[in-house]
Amino acid sequence: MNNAWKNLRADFPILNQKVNGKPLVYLDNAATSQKPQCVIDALTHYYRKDNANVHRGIHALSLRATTGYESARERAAKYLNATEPGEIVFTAGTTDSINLVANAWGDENLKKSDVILLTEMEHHSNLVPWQLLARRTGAKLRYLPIVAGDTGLLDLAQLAKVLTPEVKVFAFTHVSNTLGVINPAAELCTAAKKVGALTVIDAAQSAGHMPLDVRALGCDFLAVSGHKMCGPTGVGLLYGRKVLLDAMPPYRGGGSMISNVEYFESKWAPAPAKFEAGTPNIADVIAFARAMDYLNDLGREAIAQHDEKLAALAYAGLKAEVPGIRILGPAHHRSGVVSFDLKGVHAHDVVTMADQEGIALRGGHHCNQPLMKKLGLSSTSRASFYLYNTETEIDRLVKALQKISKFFAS
Amino acid sequence: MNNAWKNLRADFPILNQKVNGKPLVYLDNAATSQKPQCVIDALTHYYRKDNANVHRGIHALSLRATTGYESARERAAKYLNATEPGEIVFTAGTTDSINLVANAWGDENLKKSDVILLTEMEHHSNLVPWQLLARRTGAKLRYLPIVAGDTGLLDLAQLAKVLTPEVKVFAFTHVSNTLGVINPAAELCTAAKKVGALTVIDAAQSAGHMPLDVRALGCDFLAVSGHKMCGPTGVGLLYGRKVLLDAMPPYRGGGSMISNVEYFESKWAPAPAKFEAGTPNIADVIAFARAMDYLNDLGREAIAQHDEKLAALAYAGLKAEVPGIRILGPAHHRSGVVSFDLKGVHAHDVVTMADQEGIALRGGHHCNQPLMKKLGLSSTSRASFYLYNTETEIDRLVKALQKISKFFAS
Amino acid sequence: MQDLTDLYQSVILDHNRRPRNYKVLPAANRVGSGNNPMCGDQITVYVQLDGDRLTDVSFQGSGCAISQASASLMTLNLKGKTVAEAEAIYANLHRMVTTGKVDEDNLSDLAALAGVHQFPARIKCATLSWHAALNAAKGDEKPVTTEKPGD
Amino acid sequence: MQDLTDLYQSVILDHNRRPRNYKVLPAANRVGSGNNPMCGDQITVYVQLDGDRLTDVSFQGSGCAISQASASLMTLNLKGKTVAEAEAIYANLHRMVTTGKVDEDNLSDLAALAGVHQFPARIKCATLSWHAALNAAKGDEKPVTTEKPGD
Ligand SMILES: Cc1ncc(COP(=O)(O)O)c(C=O)c1O
Ligand SMILES: Cc1ncc(COP(=O)(O)O)c(C=O)c1O
Repeated sequence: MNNAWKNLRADFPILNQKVNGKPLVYLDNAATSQKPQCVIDALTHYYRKDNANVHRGIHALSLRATTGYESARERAAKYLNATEPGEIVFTAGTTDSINLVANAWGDENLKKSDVILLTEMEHHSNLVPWQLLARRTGAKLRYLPIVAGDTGLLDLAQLAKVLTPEVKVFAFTHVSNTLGVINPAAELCTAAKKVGALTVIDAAQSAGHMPLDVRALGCDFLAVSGHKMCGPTGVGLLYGRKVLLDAMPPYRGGGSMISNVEYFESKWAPAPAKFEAGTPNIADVIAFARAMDYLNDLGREAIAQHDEKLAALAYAGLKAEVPGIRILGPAHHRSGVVSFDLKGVHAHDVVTMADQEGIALRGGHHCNQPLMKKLGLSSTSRASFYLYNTETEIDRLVKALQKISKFFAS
Repeated sequence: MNNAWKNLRADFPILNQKVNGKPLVYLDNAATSQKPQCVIDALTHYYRKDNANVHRGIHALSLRATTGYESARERAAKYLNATEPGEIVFTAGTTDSINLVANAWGDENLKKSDVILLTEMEHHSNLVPWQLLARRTGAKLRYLPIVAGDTGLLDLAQLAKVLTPEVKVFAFTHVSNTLGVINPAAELCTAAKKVGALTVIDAAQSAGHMPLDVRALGCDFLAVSGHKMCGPTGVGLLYGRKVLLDAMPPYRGGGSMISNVEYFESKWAPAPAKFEAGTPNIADVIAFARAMDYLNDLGREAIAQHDEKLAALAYAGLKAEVPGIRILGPAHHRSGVVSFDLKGVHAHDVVTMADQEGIALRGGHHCNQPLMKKLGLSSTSRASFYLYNTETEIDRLVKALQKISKFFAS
Repeated sequence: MQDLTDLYQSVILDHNRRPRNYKVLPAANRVGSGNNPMCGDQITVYVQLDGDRLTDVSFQGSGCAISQASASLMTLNLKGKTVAEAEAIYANLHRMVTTGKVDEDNLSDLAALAGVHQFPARIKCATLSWHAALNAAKGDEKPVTTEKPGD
Repeated sequence: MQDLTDLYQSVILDHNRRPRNYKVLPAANRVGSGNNPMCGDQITVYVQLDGDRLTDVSFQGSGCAISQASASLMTLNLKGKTVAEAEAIYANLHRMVTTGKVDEDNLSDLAALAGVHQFPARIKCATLSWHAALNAAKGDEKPVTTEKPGD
């Protein structure tokens, strides 16, 4: 871990507060991450110095805004090792990115006899858009199952059976927001390529947590949310291979995505502009790029190791110290997401009690309703870690859960 | 004008800077407005104190974020005099809002024999989504023309001829971003209602500039961008009458817009959640509401009067002092948008020269290509005013244009 | 965890552990259901309506201690009441869980839910079953969801 | 307006006012077009290609002074050149308008465009016609647009 890690908690002003009289322990990072002061500063600097609309202006502020916006695209392309900035489309987040693919690519390319392959652990954001697409086109949905039990690993033995030549697109999550499972994304992409299926990776839970290289992964599309990786809310991106983006029809209509408009027909701008209709989220895109710089400075491999270490500690601590706990996901090689069920205590009660201890957890179905049902649960409690969490905080988590389990057992 | 107007320029830190050695005169407000410090503070406060994902959380931060987010919806509903907060859908901006209607309402309700009525002065954002819808459904596009000449007023004498019973939706801009024309929105809504057509108002240029009451207007939908009314980039809203929103299918699929998800089918949440898939733009929504409060404090009637006064000054000054100028739009009762063509000087040259004087203008087609063509122009220069602009700045504009016209004439 | 004993009073813990009338009601002529899509709570309420009187009430479902206890307490409190009386009881409960004010004139075991008002996120949990029951009794068997504005 | 005289040198103003070779070229066997969708500039370039030599070049269109003058100067500079020579001239021009560095060994009237580098927003204006011409000469008659990454 390099110097950027020293005093890292001081970079996050929000952490310095008490909740219900106790120092805040923020363990709801899979829902959204906190923001370092440098990202907040990028926003205020933009609004205090440079704010103007982009692209269509040539006055000084507009040039600064445009330069900032396009520099963000270049940095995002580097962050993911894309071939060129033109492969980065800025969106409102992962959900928006996946809907973009399902709409612009999907409607044009899918027909009744085609199959959309998903996995059983998909977030609603990587599930509902494909259901809607299936309804529009008549294509069929199919699922790669998870193995029986609580590890939640994909059942790769089934892959050849479900990944048949009718599969035109295989959309899967890189990291599960409920199970903490890290899927073998490169392997899945290679398999998909063999049957001619495009791949869409939901990287909402991985983009801010580990090194990510779209060319090494070999994916066709990849969706990211800024707010889960130290960036602001309301911004994200879609990576798409340039030839695919070029061939796709537009997503939404409006300003900036056109090359020529007449009253009765229009021509589209080349990608990525074609997919960025209207005034973009300029300030947040610029701050999002600042967040990527921040993560690069810390080192993404170091972040991954930090997450994994905390997850292992939490897994072991909870298992050993909390009677009646059922922990989902694999014991090893997992991301910083630990979901669990406390026998006889509903997740909402767990979360409310933890909140009294200053600990922010999430309880519910985590936008994973079908997976919950499959696991025989209606909800779980979830602790999820990020770069500013500490071993002391894991201790407090384990102690709080001991207390909660005792309270309800008494 | 009340006390809030005193020292108002000090509320906008960005105005206190020099561009090319001259004090900045920001006259590109129709593209985007500047932000008062209170709006910037709303963002930093949120990220430094309250940031968490909304709705799905019950820990302290998540409750604060949710309360802030839903309070913004209530204030937005009041701002527009909607019947209830549930009529406000937060979007990424006007373009996103109009696409929402064209997609969710349009695909479900339009057929081949139907007509979509627009006006000849629509922004690409209120034109291209309808072209795409027409292509998908086979419905026909039709245009209410503007009168001949440069006033750009709608030719209301033609209204009865184009607003026939085949018209299922009439989408028009409240204020033109190129002509400065203020359309008689209530009158157009009444006429549309008579033939059973729904109305969609593009309020991008009016929502921050004048009192706006959706019930008095009698519209069915109304689209707004935050960034043009002192709010942050990346956020806007769609007002929709509740019965219409309730009946519409969803727009995008994902988290939060569902009530129940299974692997092969899902049920939708009620409006407005149904249209807000994924993590919303929480921080910007909260700051957007702060911007609305700010505008309310100044008084929206006072803002309208201020804009109109500056526009009248600019119109008269440019006409009197600048040889060879052709000013678009009506001479009176106009918004703070003044577009003009300087004979023999291309708009880009005008803007570059004005920028040397510290004056930010916009040059181009202003996302109004077909209108430009109709007026026999390929581009215009545009000065657009807002609450922080002053009479002195109008003087500087007029002087700069005298200079530019001289430079090119010499 | 002091405040928590306000929220999780022993009455609540007891009803959560041993919910009363947790069953299908064979004689039910009205069924209501409710869900909280954000956390996965689900509840089905069975009502035997005789004229405008709820002669019996039961429930089944899953949810947090507050929602389970509230549903359980509800079955006891609504049994035998007219629809109008049931609505009045709910109005009192709603006031109590949103303001914390207990109606001293109408004290009942429902007062155990007064602590909910300190936990705004949990108000929905306390009211879900009541919405489902009252809607069913009034003939609206559409599922209720906590996503509707207002609770 | 000092810097402006760098940008709008008299050569530029002159070519803007009286663009050379502003016409359709009847003998053209290649036509290229370009547009800048963000401001509405449009240009059509006519090339008469003989083997790999541009024996004549003309243009028509509308745009700012920079784009008009650049197109006009281009017609004079490319006439009679081979495609390879034309590309070399453009490479020099591109370097000049992006860096401001004038190639002293190859001075020409194109040096009047050197001031453009101080106005990054205007680089597109100076290069649009050249892209259209070179693409056409190389057989790619797809319209060029300034929206493509790189200029
Ligand atoms: C009249 C009008 N409609 C729509 C828009 C589009 O707004 P946005 O770019 O914020 O989506 C604009 C502004 O660009 C506008 O002026
Ligand atoms: C795996 C996964 N996919 C998609 C999403 C959706 O991201 P967003 O809500 O930012 O669009 C999330 C987060 O909620 C997630 O965890």
